[in-house]
Amino acid sequence: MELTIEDLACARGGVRVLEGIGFRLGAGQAMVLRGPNGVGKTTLLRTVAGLQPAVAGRVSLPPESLAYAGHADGVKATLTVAENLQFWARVHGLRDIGAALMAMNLAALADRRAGQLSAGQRRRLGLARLMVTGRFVWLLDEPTVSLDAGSVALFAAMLRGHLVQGGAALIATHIDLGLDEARVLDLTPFRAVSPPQGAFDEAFA
Amino acid sequence: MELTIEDLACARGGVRVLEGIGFRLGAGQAMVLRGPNGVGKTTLLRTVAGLQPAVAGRVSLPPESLAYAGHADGVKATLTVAENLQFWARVHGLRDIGAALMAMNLAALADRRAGQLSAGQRRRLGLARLMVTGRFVWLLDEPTVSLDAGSVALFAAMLRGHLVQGGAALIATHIDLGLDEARVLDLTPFRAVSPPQGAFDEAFA
Amino acid sequence: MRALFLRDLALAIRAGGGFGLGLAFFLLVAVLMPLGVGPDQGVLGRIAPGVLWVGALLACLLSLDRLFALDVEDGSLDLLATAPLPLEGVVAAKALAHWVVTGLPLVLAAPVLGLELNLAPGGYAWLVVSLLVGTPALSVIGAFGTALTVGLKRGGLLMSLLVLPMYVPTLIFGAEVVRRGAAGLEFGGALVFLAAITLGALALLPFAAAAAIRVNLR
Amino acid sequence: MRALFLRDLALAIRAGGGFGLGLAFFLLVAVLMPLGVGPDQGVLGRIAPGVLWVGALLACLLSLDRLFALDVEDGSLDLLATAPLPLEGVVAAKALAHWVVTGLPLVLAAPVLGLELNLAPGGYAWLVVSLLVGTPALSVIGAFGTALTVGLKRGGLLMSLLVLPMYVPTLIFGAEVVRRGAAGLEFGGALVFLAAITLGALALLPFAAAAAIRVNLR
Amino acid sequence: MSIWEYANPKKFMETSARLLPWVTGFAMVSLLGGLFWGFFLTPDDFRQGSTVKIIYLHVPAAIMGTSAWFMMLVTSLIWLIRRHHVSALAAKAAAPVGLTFTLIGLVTGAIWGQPMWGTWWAWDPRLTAFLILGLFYLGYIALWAAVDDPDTAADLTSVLCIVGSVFAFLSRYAILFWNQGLHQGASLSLDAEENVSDVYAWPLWTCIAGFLLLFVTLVLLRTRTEIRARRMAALLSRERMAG
Amino acid sequence: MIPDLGKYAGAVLGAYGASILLLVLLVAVSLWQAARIKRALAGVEARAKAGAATEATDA
Ligand code: HEM
Ligand SMILES: Nc1ncnc2c1ncn2[C@@H]1O[C@H](COP(=O)(O)OP(=O)(O)OP(=O)(O)O)[C@@H](O)[C@H]1O
Ligand SMILES: Nc1ncnc2c1ncn2[C@@H]1O[C@H](COP(=O)(O)OP(=O)(O)OP(=O)(O)O)[C@@H](O)[C@H]1O
Ligand SMILES: [Mg+2]
Ligand SMILES: [Mg+2]
Repeated sequence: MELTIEDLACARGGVRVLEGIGFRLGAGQAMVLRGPNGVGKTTLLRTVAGLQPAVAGRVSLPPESLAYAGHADGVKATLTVAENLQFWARVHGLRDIGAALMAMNLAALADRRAGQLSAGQRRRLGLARLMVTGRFVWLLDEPTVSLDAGSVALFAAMLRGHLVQGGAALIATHIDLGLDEARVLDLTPFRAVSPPQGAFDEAFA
Repeated sequence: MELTIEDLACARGGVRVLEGIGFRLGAGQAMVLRGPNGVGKTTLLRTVAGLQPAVAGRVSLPPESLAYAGHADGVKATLTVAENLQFWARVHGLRDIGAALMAMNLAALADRRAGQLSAGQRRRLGLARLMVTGRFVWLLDEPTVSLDAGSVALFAAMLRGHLVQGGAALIATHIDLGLDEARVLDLTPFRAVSPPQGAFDEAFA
Repeated sequence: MRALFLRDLALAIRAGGGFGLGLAFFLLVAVLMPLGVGPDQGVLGRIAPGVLWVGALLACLLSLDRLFALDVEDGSLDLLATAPLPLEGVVAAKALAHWVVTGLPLVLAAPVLGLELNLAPGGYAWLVVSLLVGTPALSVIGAFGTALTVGLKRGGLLMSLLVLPMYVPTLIFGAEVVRRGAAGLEFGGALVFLAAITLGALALLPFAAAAAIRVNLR
Repeated sequence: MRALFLRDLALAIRAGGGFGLGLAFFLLVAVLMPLGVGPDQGVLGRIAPGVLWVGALLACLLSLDRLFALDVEDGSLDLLATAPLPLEGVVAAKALAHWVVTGLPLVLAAPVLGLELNLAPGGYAWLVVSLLVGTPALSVIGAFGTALTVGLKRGGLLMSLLVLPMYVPTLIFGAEVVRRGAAGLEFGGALVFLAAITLGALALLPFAAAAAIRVNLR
Repeated sequence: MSIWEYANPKKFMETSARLLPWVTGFAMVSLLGGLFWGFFLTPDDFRQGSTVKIIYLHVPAAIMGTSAWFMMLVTSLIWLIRRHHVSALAAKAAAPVGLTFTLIGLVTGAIWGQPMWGTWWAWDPRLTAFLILGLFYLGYIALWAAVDDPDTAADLTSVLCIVGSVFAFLSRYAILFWNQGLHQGASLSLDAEENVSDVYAWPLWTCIAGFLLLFVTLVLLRTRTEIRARRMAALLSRERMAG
Repeated sequence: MIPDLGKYAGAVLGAYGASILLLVLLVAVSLWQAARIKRALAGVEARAKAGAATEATDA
């Protein structure tokens, strides 16, 4: 159970944004991606998740082992909180959503329609979804947006539980999660250098 | 130029969430709204903005003097950054967008299509819009979501400039903006207590 | 208001050729009908006015779908509601932009499709006139229907259900003008009714639509 | 996959009566046509098969609109793409749910509308059969069209433009079956073609649609 | 005591509980009595034959189909202006009843048209407006069902109701503006010449009263249901807030 | 019992049949909904009362 990234380059909208990234993430490890807005954190996460192809380099990890959580939560407004979780649990072949509800303190909201949640409550639901995927590598893009301090702590606890069970996590964030054990990777040095101009085929990077 | 709120109660989805809120916000003042997820910050801001009616109490302020910035940015993906700003400037009867571009460090991105921005860049554009409204009271709902530390500082500087010019701001946020001069209002004590049960016409609270 | 109108035009054009698409759909409906009905020239010519008008109507309807929905999703409508424009003006500007992008091209393209459907020669001029007079009503009525359903996900179908009945009078009189025109009969009455419906809709519905939007923003 | 199918059904039903709306639209189109064409019973009866099929087609089309779009907007499709379901299965499940919500009610309601349009008595059975055989193709083809346009705002109209031509064969053969059935002619050939189109679409298009979605997610 | 006190849900529940048995009784008697009288005890018309018996269904149903919309218009306006919830709920409760009456009017009219006009449908202004009214009922019900927040739904449907009134008005009065239609003019006007003969008029009036009372009964019953449903939703959401 | 309806029997009986069917449906649905909601509300109210009672004893 290990995520290995070698000399990865990724592009967004046909333009190379990051290159030369390499690291490994073993069981029980977490890594925080940092860097100013627009450096390419989201792009990197989507590439690792396989949602977009890598321009160069390799991402290797066992098949069906990662769960992605992006800016959007994938929450259906007309289903209740419990139904939303149940759906994702079933898709991943699991049944039990009790632990996930407890972990993000959603038990009281279980029968509420997701459309009637506040921004932070909705985000908690999005994060609880990770628990019902049964996947080992979590890719998280700014997971704590809209969360209050208490919920951030809940999330950190959930994440620690995941790591203790042999999981791994790759997290892009601008704020401090209070995860001291996590390694930090600043993406600024991996910015793609703009290719020399003039050559015609460069346009097709 | 003063925003006065008296004994305000607001509801969401037909259920009262907050009540008994009262404060005044004069020129040059800022107030930060705090409280756990779901306490009703967004609801309060929308009520003050006039987007939903107050259940009880009064909001008084001079007409056409506030600008609202919610969770969504109102940014059109197919227009460029400059076009987006220009549109809002025209709607508010202004012309110049240079200052706004400078304030949020968007000059380099001015000709980029807004759909090609990263989450944080997009948010910067959403905030720059406030500068072209020419309004005095800013209502901001979690303005710094997705912003990196540098951009948060930019935003704080822009906000200070606004206050110095006699503006005011009401800000819901979970993180520290570094605005020491701002008053803080915790909404937790204003949670609506459930009304007494029994009488049949209470059904329509 | 002018800014809003221009922005909506720009958006429609950039989002993959707004102009072309309404038109193309009109064309498709006009082509599908004979395919479904079979290639009998006499029958075709007789149903041509109706088919053309139904096509125009559906083309309008489909493109209306997201007249306000996109602005709600990305928060623009909240911001417009707090902007110094009256919401009635917003509705009017958006409906006008919709008409320019959808209705106007239909008017211009209609004669070609008339040919394709074997419309009687006398009908062409009146086809254009009736569309010119009638399509603005379609845009405004549509704006009202969209305003009613703006908060709802998958509101598209509900919107159609609300809007189509309101389109019926325009359809009846529009097709009547063309049919009578094509047959060389007197049709002043129908044309007057058509114009009256359009004027009435233009005068009243922006207010109803603005009211509905205010309710839906809550 | 079953979970996805059930979820889509639940979503369609909760979003304000998904079942009813597709149907209502079918009804509306079938009502509008005679309005536009005028009240000549003979002409109506002759064009009834075509009109009914075009109505079914448009009802499908309108409700297709946001088959994947909602899932893209709220990020569900990203998540489904990384889930252990094959994307082809996702497409198939969603198309099936769409058919149950839209196609099936059309099949059941068609006879009533046939009555309303003055269809010849012999045609009813074959109207139902042809819709039953043909509408699954409409859902799958539609799923493919939506998959192609899924990333685009205002993709609805473009989608219609892409999908309608692919609907043409189904329309032609479907209407042909009804017309010949109503006239008491032999129609086995048309029915076989109709079935062949449906089977072909069911077998191939989920793969094409999944490929298109993968590209659009980038 | 002001009349508006009846708009208080509690007061309304009390009053309607007392009224309901009486109205139900009168409705049953007049409806069944009127239909029996009309169907069994009146002679055939010399021109229309036995089809004249359809009048006892068609005319009351058509009249109540449009009247129900006017009633909804009034209650919607009361809701918009004075924000009495019961008023909005009464409009919601009336819609399915009005839709059913409209459907009966359409169906019986169509069946009647076949022998009388030689066609079961014509695009005459009154018929068209009536059909559109039926579609408006559908849209109105669908809109209520589609919106979550009850007050929002009430506001939106009220706006729709106002717009739809144009067609209810045309169903009833189009006959005054257009004369080219196939459809009957006012046959029950007080102006004696156009009047149907007394043999038919009395049972017809009884049937109209029967349909009206049935409408009142059903609207009262359904409004009570809506109020209860609304109270239940409020209690449930309160439970959630406490828990 | 049934009067002689002549050649229009089908039309007249059809009209009466269809109308009565629709009316019966409407009445049945209304009564059924009324009963269902009444029962459900009674349940919720009982729960609410029980909740209020325990709260009172707690205090
Ligand atoms: C589909 C066919 C028909 C429809 C939709 C229809 C609809 C209507 C409507 C909307 C009204 C007016 C209700 C009001 O006052 O608000 C009405 C009344 C009436 N209809 Fe029909 N009708 C149809 C066919 C017929 C036929 C075939 C006859 C008789 C030959 C007929 C006889 C009458 C009469 C006598 C009245 C009462 C007129 C008055 O007092 O204003 N209808 N119908
Ligand atoms: N449509 C709705 N129907 C019913 N209740 C709702 C609805 N929308 C929100 N709520 C509830 O209203 C309360 C207030 O929500 P609001 O969005 O104002 O909270 P908030 O303070 O902004 O929270 P956050 O920090 O998470 O953004 C929450 O408890 C929420 O669950
Ligand atoms: N569709 C696109 N076409 C071209 N460039 C794009 C597109 N989308 C994003 N970009 C650019 O690619 C770069 C990387 O974007 P990305 O979203 O990965 O940044 P990020 O590190 O996640 O930033 P943030 O912290 O703001 O979320 C940015 O500079 C952005 O402007
Ligand atoms: Mg990002
Ligand atoms: Mg909030």
